Amino acid sequence: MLKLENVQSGYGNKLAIKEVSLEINEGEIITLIGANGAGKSTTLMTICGVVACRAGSVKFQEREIHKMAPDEIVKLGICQVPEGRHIFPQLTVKENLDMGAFLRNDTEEIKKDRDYVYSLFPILAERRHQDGGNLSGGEQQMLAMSRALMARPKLLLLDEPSMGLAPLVIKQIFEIIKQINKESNTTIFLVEQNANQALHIADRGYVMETGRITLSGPAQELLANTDIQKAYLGI
Amino acid sequence: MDYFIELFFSGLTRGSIYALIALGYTMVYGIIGLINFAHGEIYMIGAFTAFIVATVLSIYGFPLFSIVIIAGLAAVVWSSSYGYTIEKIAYKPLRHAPRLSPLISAIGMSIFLQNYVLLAQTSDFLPFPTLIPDWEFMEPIAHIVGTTDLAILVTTVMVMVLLTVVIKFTKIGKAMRATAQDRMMATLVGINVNNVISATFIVGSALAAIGGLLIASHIGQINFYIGFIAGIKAFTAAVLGGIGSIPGAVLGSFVLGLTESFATGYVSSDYEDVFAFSLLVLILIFKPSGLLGKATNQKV
Amino acid sequence: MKQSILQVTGLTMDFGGIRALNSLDLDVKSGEIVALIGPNGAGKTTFFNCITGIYTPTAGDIFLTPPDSSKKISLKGLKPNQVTEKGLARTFQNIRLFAKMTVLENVMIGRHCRTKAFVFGAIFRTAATRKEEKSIIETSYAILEKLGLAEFANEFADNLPYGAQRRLEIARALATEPLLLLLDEPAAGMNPQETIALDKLIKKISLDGQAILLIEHDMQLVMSLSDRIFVMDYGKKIAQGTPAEIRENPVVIKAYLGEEVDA
Amino acid sequence: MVSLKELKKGLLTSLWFVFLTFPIIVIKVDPIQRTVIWRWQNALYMALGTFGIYLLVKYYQHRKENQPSRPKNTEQTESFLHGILQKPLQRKILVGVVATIAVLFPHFFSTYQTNVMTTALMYVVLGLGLNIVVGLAGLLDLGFVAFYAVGAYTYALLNLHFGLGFWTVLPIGGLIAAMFGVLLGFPVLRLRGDYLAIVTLGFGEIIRLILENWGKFSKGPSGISNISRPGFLGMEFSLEQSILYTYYLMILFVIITIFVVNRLQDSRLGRAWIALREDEIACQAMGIDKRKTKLVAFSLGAFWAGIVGVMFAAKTTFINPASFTFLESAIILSIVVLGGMGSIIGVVFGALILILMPEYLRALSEYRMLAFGGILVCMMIFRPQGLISNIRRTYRFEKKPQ
Amino acid sequence: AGDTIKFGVAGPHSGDLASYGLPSVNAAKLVIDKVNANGGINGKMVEMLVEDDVCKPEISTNTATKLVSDGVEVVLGHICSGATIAAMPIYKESGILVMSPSATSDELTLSGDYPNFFRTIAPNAAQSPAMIDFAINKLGLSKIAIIHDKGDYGKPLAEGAKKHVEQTGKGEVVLFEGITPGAMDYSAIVQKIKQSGAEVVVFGGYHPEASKIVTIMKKKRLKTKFVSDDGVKDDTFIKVAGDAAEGVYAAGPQDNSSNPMAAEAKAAHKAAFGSDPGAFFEGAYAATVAMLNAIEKADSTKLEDLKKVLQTEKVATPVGDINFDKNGDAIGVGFSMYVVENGSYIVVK
Ligand SMILES: Nc1ncnc2c1ncn2[C@@H]1O[C@H](COP(=O)(O)OP(=O)(O)OP(=O)(O)O)[C@@H](O)[C@H]1O
Ligand SMILES: Nc1ncnc2c1ncn2[C@@H]1O[C@H](COP(=O)(O)OP(=O)(O)OP(=O)(O)O)[C@@H](O)[C@H]1O
Ligand SMILES: [Mg+2]
Ligand SMILES: [Mg+2]
Repeated sequence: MLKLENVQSGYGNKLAIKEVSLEINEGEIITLIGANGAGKSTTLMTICGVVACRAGSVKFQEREIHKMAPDEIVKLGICQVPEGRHIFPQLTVKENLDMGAFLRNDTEEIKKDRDYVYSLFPILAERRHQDGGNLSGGEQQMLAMSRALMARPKLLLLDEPSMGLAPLVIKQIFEIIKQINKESNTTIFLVEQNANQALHIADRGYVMETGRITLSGPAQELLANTDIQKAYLGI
Repeated sequence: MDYFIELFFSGLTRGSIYALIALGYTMVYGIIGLINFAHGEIYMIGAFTAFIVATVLSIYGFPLFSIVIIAGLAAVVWSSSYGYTIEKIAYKPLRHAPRLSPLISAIGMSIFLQNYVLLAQTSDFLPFPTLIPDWEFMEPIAHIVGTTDLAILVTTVMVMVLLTVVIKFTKIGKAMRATAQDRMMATLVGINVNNVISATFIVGSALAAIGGLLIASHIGQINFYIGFIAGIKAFTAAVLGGIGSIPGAVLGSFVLGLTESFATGYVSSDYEDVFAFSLLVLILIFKPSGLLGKATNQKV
Repeated sequence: MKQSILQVTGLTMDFGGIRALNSLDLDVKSGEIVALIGPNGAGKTTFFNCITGIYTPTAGDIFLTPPDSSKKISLKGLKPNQVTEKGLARTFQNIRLFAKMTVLENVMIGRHCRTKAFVFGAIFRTAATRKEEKSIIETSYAILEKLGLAEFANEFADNLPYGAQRRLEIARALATEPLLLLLDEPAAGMNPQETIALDKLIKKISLDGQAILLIEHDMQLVMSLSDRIFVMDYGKKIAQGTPAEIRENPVVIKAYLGEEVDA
Repeated sequence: MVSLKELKKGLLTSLWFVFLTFPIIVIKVDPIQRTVIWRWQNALYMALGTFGIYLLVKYYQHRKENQPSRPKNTEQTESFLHGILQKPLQRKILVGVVATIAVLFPHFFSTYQTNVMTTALMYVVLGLGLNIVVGLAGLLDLGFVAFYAVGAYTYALLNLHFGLGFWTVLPIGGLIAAMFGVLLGFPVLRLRGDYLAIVTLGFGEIIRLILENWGKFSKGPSGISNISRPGFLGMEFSLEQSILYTYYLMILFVIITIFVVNRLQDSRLGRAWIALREDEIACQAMGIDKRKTKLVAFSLGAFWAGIVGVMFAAKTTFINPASFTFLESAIILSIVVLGGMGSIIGVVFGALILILMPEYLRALSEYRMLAFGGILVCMMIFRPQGLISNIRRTYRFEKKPQ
Repeated sequence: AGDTIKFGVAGPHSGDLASYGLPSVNAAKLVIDKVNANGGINGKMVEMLVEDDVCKPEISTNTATKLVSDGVEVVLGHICSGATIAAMPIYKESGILVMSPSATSDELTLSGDYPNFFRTIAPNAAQSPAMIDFAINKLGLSKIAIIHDKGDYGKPLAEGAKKHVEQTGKGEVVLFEGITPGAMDYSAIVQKIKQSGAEVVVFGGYHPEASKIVTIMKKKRLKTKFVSDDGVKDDTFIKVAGDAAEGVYAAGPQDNSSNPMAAEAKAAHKAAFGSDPGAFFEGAYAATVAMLNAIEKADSTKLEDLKKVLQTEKVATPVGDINFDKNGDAIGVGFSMYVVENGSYIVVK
């Protein structure tokens, strides 16, 4: 479904990802793990076109997308929960959710989806008329996740969705990821610091170090890999 | 009492004049956080275009009704085109620059446009044709509210309501608000940010053009420099009302216009602007984000 | 019995209709590490904001008692900078470094409230000023070394890896010589490896007798570090106790931890 | 070379500009005689002009793309200058060269050039003053000219009524301006960003309006004339000598200002300003008193403006409120931003360019201000960070071997 | 002196006040072209050096030094009194003759500080009494509202007018106020004029503000008379104010509608620039003629020689046959009062 070949990109005259190739098949959950600053977020931003791809190619459903404008890419059905949440601070919770469904026109369905995410995160329902910017860190994270769900994407890119969440909610988040993957057949590309849990729900995983993919394979294999256990799982 | 009412309506007219320009200011500020010093010049160009087109048409003997329509349309079309082009040339390349760089670019643009019109047209004042004739039935109150005063007031309020509705409820309005608050995220939900910003400049400039047409008919004269003072005052009004807020811009303009009017009427016009600016300082001390501006108490 | 340095009683904070803090009591004793945990939106960050003067609480009292005296200082109504001067220093949940300043300079800013040089000293660079500047640099560098940031000293803060930025926040707060250090989710966004390093680091800081109040969602870290834990939900304190007690507390499990508690 | 597609785009661009400028540059009406002049040739010039500019821009872009090292080059020139400033010996040589040029300047150029250069130097000091407020402390001040006016009127009035001399009033002017800085600072401290901008703009206007209207105090719009030029131990100067003397005085002021601003910037206070600019909340949480720090920035900035104001009154020997309009504030702000916010050398360059440019553009006669506006826009587009950015010396700690 | 006569022209040629400066550039150009076409002056061509001062004192000192450096022999300008006062010391030092078509400040001629200054416009000191006397004696009105534009031209005029009313003791000033030039709407001040019960408005300032005020006065159905100054006695005023201009009185240089030179100058402008001349055009034209004439007669550009000619010999100009008194004010540019009738200024008999 998504294929990156020798992708290079960065900021200013600094390359943040030097050579990344990876592939995601329809219906999979793929996770990308790596140390801080390895270039994981940059990879996601490059897929979405926010950071320009300097070399190599990005293909989505057989189409080259790395020269397209970000909003065009989003229209193809790729959606991202970015690092740092990026809630619209002066829009209410409800309006934030509606922004997630910006490209959709099926009012009835949108309403249903909204009720669905409210049922997932009841605290959001409670806060629905409050400005997004005033939510607590964790509430914002839930909102960011919900907003992405509102888009009903084909491919969902998640950048550290568990950051700042209470243990209970983290569990719930991973449940939700599994659930939408199964029920709506959404393909998921998950970047996580919480490598342990990420690998537990993922089909396959990639490991990234300073801008390069250094290892990849089925999630179970990676979990068993001693190097990975030492470096990323804290065991 | 009569005197009070007279002053009140003077203030209202003045306020509406400010408001028509302040609306564009506030929209542009709202979306890219730029104090667009060239906005006054857009207004000036709108007025000039209206002047040129209207005069040409009247020389060629068109009926008044069609002159008003065509001149108005021309003003809107050309002002919007200028707004659009200026954004592309002077502001878009500076999207990621430090905050003050576009401000300086705007000041440069403002100087440029003034002198462009000065050179291409004239430095002299020009008589603006009477596009809005006095209505018979207004005669008994003409000494308080004239036809043009009424036209300006009504247009202002209509435009404000319309804009508020558009921004609050339509898709493009929502896109504008989202873009204003977080440009990257707006892109990520599928908004074409460049188009939204262009649209904002186009709408803001169109408003300035309508303002140009109405205001010039009201005062009956134009020259290349009218945009500058109008711009400063409108900017003040927009901030007073809470910059970025549409109803705020209108309220701020009314407050400013009324203050100036009453200051002139009951104190002295010598210090009319001193009153206006002192009021501004005073209001901002108690309401640091303006009358209707949202207090953005940043969550920490 | 150690003397308590921070005493908060009946702290309440309303935002419009929302009561983010509801008559909360809390105290920290000298040399202790205390953790504050609770579900998202429980009001933990709001608590920090209230005691550091960023928000003005609706009701309640906040007292700080320096360890070597028995005089209580009320922090209520003080401005954030005054609170810091009195001895509370904090880090932020969303990192707020001075991005365009170097790492060293970030820490030097922390020394601001403990130094004096002003316009005159700056212009004429008097002997006293020079001495003070020297001591600022040296102290700051020492703190960087202690937190393992010395290698980055001359880098701009925003070029640092995320984990290092979190540590820099701590360094900067430490530079103000706080009586009590407030950490808001220091481990957020860190990988398990880095979290373990952070654990060690906090312990090291605490060994010098530094009292610490910590907000964190990483239970492993909380359990390993804390002497005592306060748990809150919906602005109220729902439990307090040692890590062992909290782990077993059914109310906490239900509201926050979930069924199985590992670690 | 330029591709066909680009040519087509160029054509469209020039057509667009022809359309855009059509009513203004082609039609000229005389509403009284009721005649219309169609100046079609202008449309043609516009088409050719924009097409030419378009090709030029494309050519420039191509060159930039085909030479990937080019951006690095500019980077290098910047760090080259940076390097010079960091190395003591080279810095000394540079300073020496600049000093020689500065000293010899009046001997090689006419009185007019010297006079213009003096004006430019005054703006250097103004720019450096505003740089404290905007560049370092990050407070957008659009009414800086008010303090300049305060300084100028302090001297003019004291000279007029009490016959006080330049040197006596110089510090007084600075201090009074600084006082006004504090006066303005108090109410506006709570305001953020652009709200601050408009209030300072308002303040600037208030000062000017008071000077204009309060005739008994300030002689109103007629202004004050016959202000004494700067003296030196009671010596009598001819006009030419006086211009020369003023020039050297300004050089001295510039040196002092650079020295002081440099020291301020490298001090505890300077760090606090920069931190305040970066993040106010974090700054307060680090124990910095926001109010006090901002007030000091305001009053120090105002102090320099006051000093230059005194100098200004002494140099022109005549002042009236018309010299202190908002446009003046805008120019000073442009100097700071164009030069590169917070960078001293940047501000020096910015002032020299922005003040000398209109003078040397006199050759363009009526196109002078058109060009000025256009160049301002272009310079911002090509160097959005300012001419010289980020040359701030950062603190370093080199561990000495024990 | 070289082989050309360098003739400086200074004034605002860009910025908000350009409309007051540019007409004198045109005037100088017309005269000089004509002179040069006829073989120049005493065999020398006249070269024109135009410099912008934006009406700002600080710029005008640069402008003046520039002109002096470039070796000009005489200067037409500056336009604004403030800019002129600031520039004068520089010309004085170099002994250069300066003649302004528009700077009306009393100080320039009456203080005696600027012996090299001349002008073809009457000083404020002459104009304010003329306006007031006209309103009181001719129109027979006594309740006077004095309005000015706060500028360095209008305000001193208004102040002079007020003083004159108080001195003569015949009328009464019921309102004395400054308006903000360029403001978008003057209805408040118009309502205030009405409220004050004034029978006549005496205005000190320029035509853009005046035309806005009379337009609003007409809209508000005020019948108060409007008496104004030289800055308003400009055809642009009538064009812009249209109907509202009817019945407005303005002081202006003596009637020269019968002066063939004035008509000729106007026609020449129309031919060369395709439009009617703007503010101070005639005065500038006259000043250029007077200065070039003096150079020719004196066959010198020394200040003393020029002064002698200017003070003793009358010269025919569009503003009449003039020479200058010892202060530098033109003799023979006395005032007439004009009234707008059927779209043009005619002299009030
Ligand atoms: N906006 C930016 N400008 C310049 N450099 C950046 C920017 N964002 C990231 N970088 C740099 O690019 C590199 C990769 O960063 P990235 O954010 O992709 O890492 P990451 O793997 O997502 O790390 P983390 O776990 O901290 O989120 C880092 O060295 C970082 O400093
Ligand atoms: N400025 C504010 N205005 C309105 N509501 C606020 C404001 N600040 C916080 N709140 C609300 O108060 C509640 C507590 O927020 P707080 O940030 O203290 O939570 P928290 O315990 O730190 O949560 P997290 O673990 O997710 O960071 C939240 O529901 C939030 O929406
Ligand atoms: Mg990341
Ligand atoms: Mg929190």
